[in-house]
Amino acid sequence: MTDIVERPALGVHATDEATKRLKRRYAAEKRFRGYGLAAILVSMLALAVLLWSIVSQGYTAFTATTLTLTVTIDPAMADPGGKRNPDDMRTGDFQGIARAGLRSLFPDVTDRSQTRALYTLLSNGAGDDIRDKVLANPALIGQQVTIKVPVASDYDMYAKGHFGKTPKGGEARLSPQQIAWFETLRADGKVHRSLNIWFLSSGDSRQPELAGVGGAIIGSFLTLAVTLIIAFPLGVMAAIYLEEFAPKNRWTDIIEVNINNLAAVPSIVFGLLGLAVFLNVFGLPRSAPVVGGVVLALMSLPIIIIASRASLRAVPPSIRQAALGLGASRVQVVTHHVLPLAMPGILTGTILSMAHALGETAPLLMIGMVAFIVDIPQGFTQAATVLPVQIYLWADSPERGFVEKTSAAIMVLLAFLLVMNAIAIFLRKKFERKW
Amino acid sequence: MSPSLVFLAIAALAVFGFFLGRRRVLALEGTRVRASMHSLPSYYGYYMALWCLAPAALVMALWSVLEPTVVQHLVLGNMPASYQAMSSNQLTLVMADIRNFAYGNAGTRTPDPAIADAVRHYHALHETSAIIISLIGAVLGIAGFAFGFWRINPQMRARNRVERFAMAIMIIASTIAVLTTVGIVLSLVFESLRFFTKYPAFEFLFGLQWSPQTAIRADQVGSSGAFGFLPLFTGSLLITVIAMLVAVPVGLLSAIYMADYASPRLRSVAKPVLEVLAGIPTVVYGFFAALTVAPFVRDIGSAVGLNVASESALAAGVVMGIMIVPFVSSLADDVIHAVPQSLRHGAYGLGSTKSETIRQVVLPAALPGIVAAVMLAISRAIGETMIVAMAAGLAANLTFNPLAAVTTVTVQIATLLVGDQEFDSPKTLSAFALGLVLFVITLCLNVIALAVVRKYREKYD
Amino acid sequence: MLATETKTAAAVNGAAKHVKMKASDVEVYYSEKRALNKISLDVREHEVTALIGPSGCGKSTFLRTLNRMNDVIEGCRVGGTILLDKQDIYDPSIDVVQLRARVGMVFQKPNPFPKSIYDNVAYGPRIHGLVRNREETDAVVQRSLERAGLWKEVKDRLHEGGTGLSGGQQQRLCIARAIAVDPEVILMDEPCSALDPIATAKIEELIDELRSNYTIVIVTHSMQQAARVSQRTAFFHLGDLVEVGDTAQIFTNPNDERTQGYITGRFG
Amino acid sequence: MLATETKTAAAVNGAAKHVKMKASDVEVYYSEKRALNKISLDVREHEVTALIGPSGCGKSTFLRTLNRMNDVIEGCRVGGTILLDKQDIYDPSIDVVQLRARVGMVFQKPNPFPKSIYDNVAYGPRIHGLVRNREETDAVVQRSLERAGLWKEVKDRLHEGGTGLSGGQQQRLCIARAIAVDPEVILMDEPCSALDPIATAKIEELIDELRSNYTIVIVTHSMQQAARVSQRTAFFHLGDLVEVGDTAQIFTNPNDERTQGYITGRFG
Amino acid sequence: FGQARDQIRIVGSSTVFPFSTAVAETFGRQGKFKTPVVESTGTGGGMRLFCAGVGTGHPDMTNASRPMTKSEFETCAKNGVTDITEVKIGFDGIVVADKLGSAKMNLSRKDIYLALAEKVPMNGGLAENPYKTWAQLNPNLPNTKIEVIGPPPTSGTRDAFVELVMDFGCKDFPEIKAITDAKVKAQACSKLREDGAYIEAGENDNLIIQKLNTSPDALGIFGYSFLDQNKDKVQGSQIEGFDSTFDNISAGKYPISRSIFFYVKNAHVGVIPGIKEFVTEFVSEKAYGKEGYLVDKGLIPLPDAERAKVREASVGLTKLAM
Ligand SMILES: Nc1ncnc2c1ncn2[C@@H]1O[C@H](COP(=O)(O)OP(=O)(O)OP(=O)(O)O)[C@@H](O)[C@H]1O
Ligand SMILES: Nc1ncnc2c1ncn2[C@@H]1O[C@H](COP(=O)(O)OP(=O)(O)OP(=O)(O)O)[C@@H](O)[C@H]1O
Ligand SMILES: [Mg+2]
Ligand SMILES: [Mg+2]
Ligand SMILES: O=P([O-])([O-])[O-]
Repeated sequence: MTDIVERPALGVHATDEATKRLKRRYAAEKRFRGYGLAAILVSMLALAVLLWSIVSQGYTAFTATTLTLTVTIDPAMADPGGKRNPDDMRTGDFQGIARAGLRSLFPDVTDRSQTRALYTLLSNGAGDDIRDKVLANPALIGQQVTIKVPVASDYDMYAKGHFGKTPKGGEARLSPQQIAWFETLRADGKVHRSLNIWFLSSGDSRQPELAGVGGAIIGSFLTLAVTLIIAFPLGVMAAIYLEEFAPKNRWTDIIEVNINNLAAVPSIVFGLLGLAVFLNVFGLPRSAPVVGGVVLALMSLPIIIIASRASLRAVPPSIRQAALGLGASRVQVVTHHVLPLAMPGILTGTILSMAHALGETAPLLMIGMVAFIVDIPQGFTQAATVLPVQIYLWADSPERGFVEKTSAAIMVLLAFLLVMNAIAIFLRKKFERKW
Repeated sequence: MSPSLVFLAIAALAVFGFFLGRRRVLALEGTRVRASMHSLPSYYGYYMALWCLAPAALVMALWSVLEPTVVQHLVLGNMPASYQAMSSNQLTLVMADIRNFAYGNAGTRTPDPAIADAVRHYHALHETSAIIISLIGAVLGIAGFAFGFWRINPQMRARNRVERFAMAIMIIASTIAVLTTVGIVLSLVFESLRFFTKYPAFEFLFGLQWSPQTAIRADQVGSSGAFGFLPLFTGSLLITVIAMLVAVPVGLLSAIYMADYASPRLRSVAKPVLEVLAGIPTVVYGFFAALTVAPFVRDIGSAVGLNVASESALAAGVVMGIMIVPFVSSLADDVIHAVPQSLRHGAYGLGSTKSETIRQVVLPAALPGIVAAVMLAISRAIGETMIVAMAAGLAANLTFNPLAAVTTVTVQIATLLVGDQEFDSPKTLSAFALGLVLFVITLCLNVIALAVVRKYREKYD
Repeated sequence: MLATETKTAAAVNGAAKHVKMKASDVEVYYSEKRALNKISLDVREHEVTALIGPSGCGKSTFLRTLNRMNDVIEGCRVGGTILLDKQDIYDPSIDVVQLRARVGMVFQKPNPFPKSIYDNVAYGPRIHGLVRNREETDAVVQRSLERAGLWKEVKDRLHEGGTGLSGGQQQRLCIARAIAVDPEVILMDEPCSALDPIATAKIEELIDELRSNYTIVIVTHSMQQAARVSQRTAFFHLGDLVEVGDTAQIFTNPNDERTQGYITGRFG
Repeated sequence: MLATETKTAAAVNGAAKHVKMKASDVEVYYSEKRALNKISLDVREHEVTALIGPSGCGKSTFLRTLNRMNDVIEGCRVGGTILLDKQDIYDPSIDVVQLRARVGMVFQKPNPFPKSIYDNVAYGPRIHGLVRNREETDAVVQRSLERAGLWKEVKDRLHEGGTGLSGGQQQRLCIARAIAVDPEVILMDEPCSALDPIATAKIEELIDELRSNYTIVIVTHSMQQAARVSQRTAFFHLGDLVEVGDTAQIFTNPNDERTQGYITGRFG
Repeated sequence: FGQARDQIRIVGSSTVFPFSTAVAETFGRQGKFKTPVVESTGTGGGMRLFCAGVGTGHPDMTNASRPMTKSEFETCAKNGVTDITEVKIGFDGIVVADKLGSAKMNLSRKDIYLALAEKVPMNGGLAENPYKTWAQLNPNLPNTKIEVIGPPPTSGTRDAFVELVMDFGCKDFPEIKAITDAKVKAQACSKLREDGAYIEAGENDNLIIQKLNTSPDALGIFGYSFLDQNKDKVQGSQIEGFDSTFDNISAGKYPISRSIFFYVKNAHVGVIPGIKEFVTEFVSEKAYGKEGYLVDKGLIPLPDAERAKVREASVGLTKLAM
């Protein structure tokens, strides 16, 4: 007996041909899986590159170079009025006091142009720091004070090694003499690198070493609070209405197309709308977070609606029928069953739209939020700017010190984004369910 | 009595009303279990809370919107005749002055007598208004409370009423989306019409050259400029297509991998991480595209002997594609995740590989959601400005060559609106026309997309 | 008219019952396709009415018209009138929610919510305010699960997901869920299709028990079951209601030869 | 070689059959919960093996172990070995896809794909390359639907969605879909639960017809059905395989009193 | 209707923005008034907002990188903005620069015109610009590809560039002189080529500088302050023999420079707190003087005599007439 005769007939799935095909199918499977993984890796890689370029340029902005100066608070300079009147003292020449303090360290520098060159070492903020100190304690006038003051941005950049070798024919930002002075101070232990807290707490400034994102953080917070409060409930409610309640007819088709189309409207056009409606018709103030928030909310609305509708639609009809069959009202069906099951998608839409809103500048241009604003906003109607605008403005500034500030501000923005999304991401995870 | 305090009080009353309504209906009902009570007790609570809160809140909100105008009217109307003659714009200044004095923002200046009177008047009116509105709010709140209380009985269809209220709110929410469209069309249409009186619509729509180098000032003789829409449109199209060629495969494959292959751990990390891509400000992408990708493309191009512009559609498109990956990946992941497991099991049971299951069963089932995600991504690509402006330039070339510099409709709208402008010059007005035409075109695309989705929409379960 | 006829017949033999639901000339279309042709049928109170007929003949469709579950199916249109206690349930003034609370339904395909077993059963009583506190809810859940014959199997896993049950368990869960709401009329679409004989017997017992207080309409493919539990049987065929009458009569002495053919298993 | 052996054995006593699938000490856990305890069972070629037992006893679970559908259920672990033609199907080297093509399955809850009826049936043959062109596909689709007794009802709406069918139609569609792939072993989880007697008869006929070429394992709640279609019957109870034997023997002369109790409908 | 407003609002030119903001900051730091809010809207956009009317909803000042035009003045007047003070604050040089390390070019305005115009004079007529390299149009220039990255048509810098370079560079050609129609003439002079030799970059000048770093042959056009900050990366080309240095520009020797301004709405003075003080700060010697802090920001100050005159006129809020 030979096997060939006796072997039971093979099924169609065990033939050689089938095995060969199977091999091909497996290869396809592997490829497909590989594509998926590759896709994720590509995006992650892109993200990593971007983050690397941002962080490597920006991390130095979180430290600042300071100089320890011993200054004499000359009454004539600090209090020109002589009456210890704070209003008068504000106009005192405190920068001059700081300069005198610096001069005293280099007694041999006498030439006028030399002194000018030396003074560039001090930031404008030096005088402000001394002023604050004196205003807080007028008794200091006439005394000697040792104080840490910021150095000017160019020296800060130099200390952090941001000025590479200047190519031949170029002109270095600092002269050899200036560098020599700075090195002397450094050798004397008067120069420090310390954590730059005011970068997170203070408002914008023309001086890179004094500029901070505090105002922008508050501004972004106020603006996005308005955006979220408006866009999320409105978007979800509109999506629920359109997907679950609205009769399916021509009208709702028109509305659907309309909303999809709104998503494609360039964001700057929303700015135009905000300008026309909120500033010109309602007379709301320019540069105000409420207006910015509303404009961004209108811009985010279609994203939230579209994402929400897509995920509402993905909830199997049998779940609705089960609840309806038990005598739940349609509103109850939605709130008890459909909405929780659609929540992950809704939150995704919210995350994406808020990320978009957080990074958007164009519509804000139209309503005056792209502006130089130093004072930290105290409320929804005060002039404010937001993080991306700050980034945009700094990226466009001539001063070299803003390069690292720009990247650092981006880091702050991303941190803001992560904090903002953390809750949504957590909730999304919680609501996720298989059925 | 401050209106906001009154409002808080009414809100507190509403909360109380909720509990009271619930208690009352239960009391009226006695101990019987649902013999006749129409709705759940808490619906009666909501009913009362709504009656208490909604009318009062509405009226108070309306008042707080109208109050400044009314007060201003009264204050100014009471001022000397010399002020009455002023233009309304000047009056706003006077009013600002009054307010600055009223709130002590005016520094050390002393007001002139008329203003000082007005400031006093202003203060008085302000106080009266606060009292009036507080009273109205309180009365409405209490009246609503009483009315709700009186209306409650177990037979009343409280749930239906509360749900009808919820429905009304939802309809209002949907209306806002529609109103936004109306607002956008209105804010574009008038200026566009003015543009078309200065520049023929036909030439605009079908012109092959875009070169808005016109005189921006009337007293400056300049070139006439050409406003042909087509090169911008092809530019938008080209860049969007490139971006989609990156974003759709990468996004969709990522979504599939996350939803069906990756471990829950990986998925819960990868998804938020990819979403960071959507939050990086576009300036950053712009620099990345212009300074990293564009030179890279150019170098590769010249290495293989191609003449690549230092600014290319390819660089901008690819980077934009990366930016919108999360739009596709996260939204698609959600809908893929939501496809019932029984469908997957059905396919596995027939001997499908995972990828076959995904491609032939899961994706078709998730199609409407995926299309929605892709449409969103396309929308985002069409609307993007900064990356293109920085990496693909502003030169309007009529070309489909991805290695050439192009510009897009959106970029031109933005540069025209934020750049130097002149009232009534076709150059500035053309931005509105661009916006309007873009609006119409995307509208057509969306109509088509809707029809397609309708056709291929498959229902599961 | 058929309904009247039957009524009279019933009156004659001394068993006249109140008509709980009365369908007259009910037609159903799915998009353009007609699935039911002018059905008129009385559902009597405190009786079990069985709907039988070959697969695809419109039993489920008819059942769904009785509590307007067809409303939620896209493209489905219903004509004719259906009265519940003399009230037209397709009248615009009717409150569908209340209707469905009064006319409960068990679906052909078990469809538990993706929630715990407990919450599945407790859902209905909660939204209808039948329970006021945790104890009452516990009691209702336990009682419903017991009546559906599921309590023993699940009492230790009440807080696990309802979708992790076996097919038959899911079906019983859905029955428990439906009876927990205490409806006046219960529509059951093949409630025992996934059940073993013992569980089936248990459900049939339940149906018999429920009958004294409620009205029941049941779709079944098992002639035996129809014969066992129902007092009246309606035979559907290709969208028509061929015949309706007392169960005993239908099974012993059908008027229509199609009925005859079906119950004797002669055609298909 | 086994094949040779069996053949010889079969030749000798005329009844011994080749063992197509052999389960030894199969255990299944859902998370921590044990659902099956050490089941050992032979499934013989060209025979119908019926699995019976009360709802929730583990029939579906066991059925799913035979083509590793348990793999895709979260938290489900399987122990023991199962051989298909002497090959351990839980061996890491085994190809699950091929396994499932060879061991097809009809699920307890009908789960048509959200595609047209035609594409539902054509799906399997297409992915396995059993058809090369439109005509062949048409032929396979028609033949499968005919065998499942659905052709007449759906031949005019082949390109409408499969989810718009009635419950019983969906079930038959799923049967058609499974047999279209031409598997060696077919696992059917209550294939007739939603079917009327005539359609049931049709499916039973089909099973009998398929038996000559294939091997069939069927879960059923109907003793009658088990008796009618199967050659061997296995009785499950609370996760145990209580008894397995020739159908005739099990139904007439069971060894275990639990079996006895079940088939006579005495316990539950 | 108007809000209460106690903060100065400034709009206008992006060129003046760095200076205006520097003054605003210093002004704010003194602590008496809130720091003014400065928006960068471009000169034209600023004029549009500024001239829209009097009242708290409208800005108090606008910055401009060119003088207010007659039509703008008229629009202002039409909207009730009749009392305006013009303050000239200094000069801004426009530089043509390339990457450090390439051979420094010495360009004339004529060269630039020939390199960048869409149509150039040739054989008695105008022809499509044929020049691909600098050497083709002037043998003294290097034989490198013409590639110039500059501002888009919507920018004020571009306007100034056209006016100061192109219009000047073209005027001596006989073919141009022969054109009588002013419009055609203007078109011939000011239209820039669109075949890729002139690359319109966005408004971001830092980007231009960084792009120069990646393409050694390219030239970039941007404001002097950016050159000042990036002298370790790029070098300014000579124009007609003059380097783009501070001294050359302020002495008026370097030919491509323009005056920059701001405008004050006098009706707001006294209502919005601090306007007068702000103007005073701006025109103080320590701000816009020769050694003032604005010079550090890249401002080219006015000559001493003119500064004094401007200071006097602006502190007195002299009304602009046109
Ligand atoms: N996915 C799951 N997760 C947890 N437990 C499960 C899961 N599937 C089934 N079980 C449990 O395992 C046991 C056996 O289930 P199985 O589905 O095998 O029963 P069955 O015999 O098919 O019952 P039926 O006749 O009701 O379909 C039951 O107690 C069931 O609740
Ligand atoms: N949603 C739907 N869309 C289109 N046709 C449908 C839909 N539901 C049912 N049908 C069709 O209507 C007819 C009646 O269906 P129905 O579900 O009422 O049958 P049934 O009697 O319940 O059958 P079964 O016993 O198989 O469940 C069938 O031909 C079916 O295909
Ligand atoms: Mg049915
Ligand atoms: Mg089962
Ligand atoms: O902002 P501009 O100076 O270019 O008008």
